[in-house]
Amino acid sequence: MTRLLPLFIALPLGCAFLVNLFKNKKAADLLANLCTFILLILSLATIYTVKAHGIVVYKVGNWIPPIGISMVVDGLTVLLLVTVNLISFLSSLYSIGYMEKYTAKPKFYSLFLLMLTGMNGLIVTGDLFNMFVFLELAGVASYALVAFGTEAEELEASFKYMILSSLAASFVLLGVAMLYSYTSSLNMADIALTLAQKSASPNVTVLFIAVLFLMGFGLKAAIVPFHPWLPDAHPAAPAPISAMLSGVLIKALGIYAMLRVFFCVFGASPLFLETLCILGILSMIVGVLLAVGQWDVKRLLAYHSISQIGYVLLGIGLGTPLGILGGLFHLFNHSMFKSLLFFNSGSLDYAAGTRNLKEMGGLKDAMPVTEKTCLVASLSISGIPPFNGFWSKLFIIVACVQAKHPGYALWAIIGSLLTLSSFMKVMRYAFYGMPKKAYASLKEVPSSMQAAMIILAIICLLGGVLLFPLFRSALLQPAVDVLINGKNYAPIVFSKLK
Amino acid sequence: MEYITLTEADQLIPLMIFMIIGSIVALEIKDMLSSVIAMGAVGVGVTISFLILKAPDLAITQLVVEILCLILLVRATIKREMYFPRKHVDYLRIISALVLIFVFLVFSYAALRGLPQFGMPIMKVASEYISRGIRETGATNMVASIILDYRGYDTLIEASILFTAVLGVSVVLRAVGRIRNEKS
Amino acid sequence: MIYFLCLVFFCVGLYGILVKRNLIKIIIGMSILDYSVNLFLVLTGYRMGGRAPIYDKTQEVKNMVDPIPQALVLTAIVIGLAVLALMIAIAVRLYEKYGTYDITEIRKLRG
Amino acid sequence: MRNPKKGMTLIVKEVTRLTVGLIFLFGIYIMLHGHLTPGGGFAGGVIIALSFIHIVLAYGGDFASRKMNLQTATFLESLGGLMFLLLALLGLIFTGVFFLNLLPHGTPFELKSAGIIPLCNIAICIKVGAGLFLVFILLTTFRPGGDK
Repeated sequence: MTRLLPLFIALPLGCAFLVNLFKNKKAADLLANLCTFILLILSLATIYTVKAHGIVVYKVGNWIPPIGISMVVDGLTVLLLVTVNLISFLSSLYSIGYMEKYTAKPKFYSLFLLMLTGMNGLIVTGDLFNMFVFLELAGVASYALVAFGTEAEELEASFKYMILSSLAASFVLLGVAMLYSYTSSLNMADIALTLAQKSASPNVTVLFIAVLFLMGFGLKAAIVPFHPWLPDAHPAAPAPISAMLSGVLIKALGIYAMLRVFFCVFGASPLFLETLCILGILSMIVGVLLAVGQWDVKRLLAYHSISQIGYVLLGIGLGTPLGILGGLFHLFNHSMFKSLLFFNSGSLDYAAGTRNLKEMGGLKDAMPVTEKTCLVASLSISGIPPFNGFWSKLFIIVACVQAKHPGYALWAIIGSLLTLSSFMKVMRYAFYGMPKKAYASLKEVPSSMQAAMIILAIICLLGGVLLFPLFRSALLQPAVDVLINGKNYAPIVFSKLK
Repeated sequence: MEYITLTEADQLIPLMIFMIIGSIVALEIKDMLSSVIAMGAVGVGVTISFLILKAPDLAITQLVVEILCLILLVRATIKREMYFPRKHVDYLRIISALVLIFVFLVFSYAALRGLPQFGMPIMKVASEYISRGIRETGATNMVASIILDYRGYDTLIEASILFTAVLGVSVVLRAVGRIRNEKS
Repeated sequence: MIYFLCLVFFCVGLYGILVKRNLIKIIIGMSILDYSVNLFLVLTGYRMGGRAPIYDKTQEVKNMVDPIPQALVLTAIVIGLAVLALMIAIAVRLYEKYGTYDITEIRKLRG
Repeated sequence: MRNPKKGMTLIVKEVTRLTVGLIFLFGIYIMLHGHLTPGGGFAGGVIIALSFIHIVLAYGGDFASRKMNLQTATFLESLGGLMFLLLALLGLIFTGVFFLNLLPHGTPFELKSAGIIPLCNIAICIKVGAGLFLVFILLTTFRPGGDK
């Protein structure tokens, strides 16, 4: 398995180069889906590898890490890998039907796979500059994908996204440059050791670098003061890409990179955790308040992404094992239900030709699959008991109370209620109510799109299973351990090299 | 005969000031073509500073990239309407940007003092490259041995980014984006 | 001092991005930002009285400058070029749709 | 050449004819000696792309697109990318190490040395040259689609 680790990057990259040469749409469908399916299997296999061998370090080019680049797979990496590859497989499945509406399908798949390469590479890498390069790869591919429809609004959203996102990348690069000057190394484990030796108390230089990273990754994750690009960019993209962007891209590029750098390299200081909590609550409330007034389905969903990211940050910012468990589990769950919701909105757009809730109505009979899956996802995102969203929110709220922050818990509950109200609006206007005459002849969407939605709905329904001890020890608990014992990251990596 | 030797810092500071002024000109000047050309001057300034800093690889690359950027930017600006009606200037935006920049600079001034002094890098990893590089990779150009051997993985991804961007350009500039079926 | 000037250079680019309303000016600001970060990286790797990191047949080379930042900057220059090309393409396409590069005229979406 | 109305004046065309070959050769030199002297695949690729762009600027778009059309450029670009990836994968296939420099290193200071580094340079050069030329051609030949 260790030898197969480079395939996470090499396979999608090679397929992306190949797909671009294809003229035939069917062949492109087949190759892209095969590629994402193999990656899904590989990512599931990493669960067992990490369980059996602990943390895995792979030396690229056989150079010992401070000299060469390393890939590091630990619990957190595995959680993200599984999430990203699961969503990407389902998105590519969904694209078979959905992308028939656009031209240049092979190019779409090529860009899709390049974005996937960027995310996989960023998650797996153990080198700071390498992380920046993958950040840009995923970023550049997503700018092009947001503008894929070449309508005026899409181009505008893409330009705005591109400017803010490149700014974020510049901040990250400046941070890497200063950190290199300060520690003379680029390997994350090595930097962590050097920083720990240099000084116990954080000085101005380290603080400044930390702020640069926080701004860079915060822009990528669309945390509230840095959010203005998200509600434009995510709705503008084609539906499978919206699902990827909201479901995994902001998490891999923003949250994961931030957690990795702050917990494993700088060491999580109380100041940082406090900042995370406050940013989390701000995102949670502002996002949901902005969402309530929206009538465009995809825009509404995009605002909810900001709000749900707030929950993840709040959970992790508490710093307690329970809070981190809740935060990471919510990260996984949010990927599932938000992707499902974007698939639903894509299906509505595909069938009814509009994204405006006021123009829809009574689609329940015409589109039973979309209606049922949308109901599951809506209940899940609002935190209604049997679904996965409930468990993670419950954990976060309980952790807030345990950590003696009942105020935070109150805000989380308020946010959840507002979410529920806004999704009741979606269900009411889109599916129930008076059927409109214009939509009398509507048909359900193609089967590949239905399949993707049904699989995600089942995951949402059974998501709580992951909390059973057997599954929890495989997927969630190792990830939590990585964050709690962030200081041990460097010693473990170096012990594996010996 | 005595020569007055200028240290690199002495050469760089005027050059930096030239670049800062050049970039302000590039941003503030009204005529678009002049603005693009001012940016070209800044790029040449960067090239010269790379030469002073003993980075010939970068100087070559920066120069050719600069030429290409200029050609692309001139293509984008030429023959296009550049008339901007004078609207009210958004003072709030300018002031908030300036305040942000001021805070950033003050903070960074304090932070920069913690870094090693200019001209004295720590070179923990780099000295290993220099002492072993020629034996281990066989390349005499250390930069080439780093970008293509020690850190070749980065370069692979970097090349893919360029590929992505080219693909993105061809996607964005395609004539028809969506297939519409006009049924309704 | 030199580092600080380099960051002033960075801030000029930042100012361009935040304040300007012409798409091309924003693109220029973005590339100024790239230049300054690249320059900063190379500055951190410079060694007093150093030599270029290339071995020579005729003489023994001591006191080379740090080659790593140069390798990183080479990568960063390419990335900057790639992003710039994509930005110009989108700006040109936007011009075709709206007939202007003014960002205040291009405002269908609200923030 | 055939259509004197296209492109720039005669003087420019004649000078271009003389210099383009030199620029192209210089690009190839830079690329091949990337591991010995400053330069490398990327700079070489950009110079080669510039030499083609030079022709387009002097003679107008139609002339160059006859010589090197979009399909070829796209194909070359993907080919360069695949070549580079394949060089990286060679190590994985034969020894199980991604990106291993497994060819003999040879004697330093000679053109044929440093294992896979020159080969990587060639792959990058093909890819960059084709890609940047493609960008330029796309931007030049882009005509507004009509709907405003």
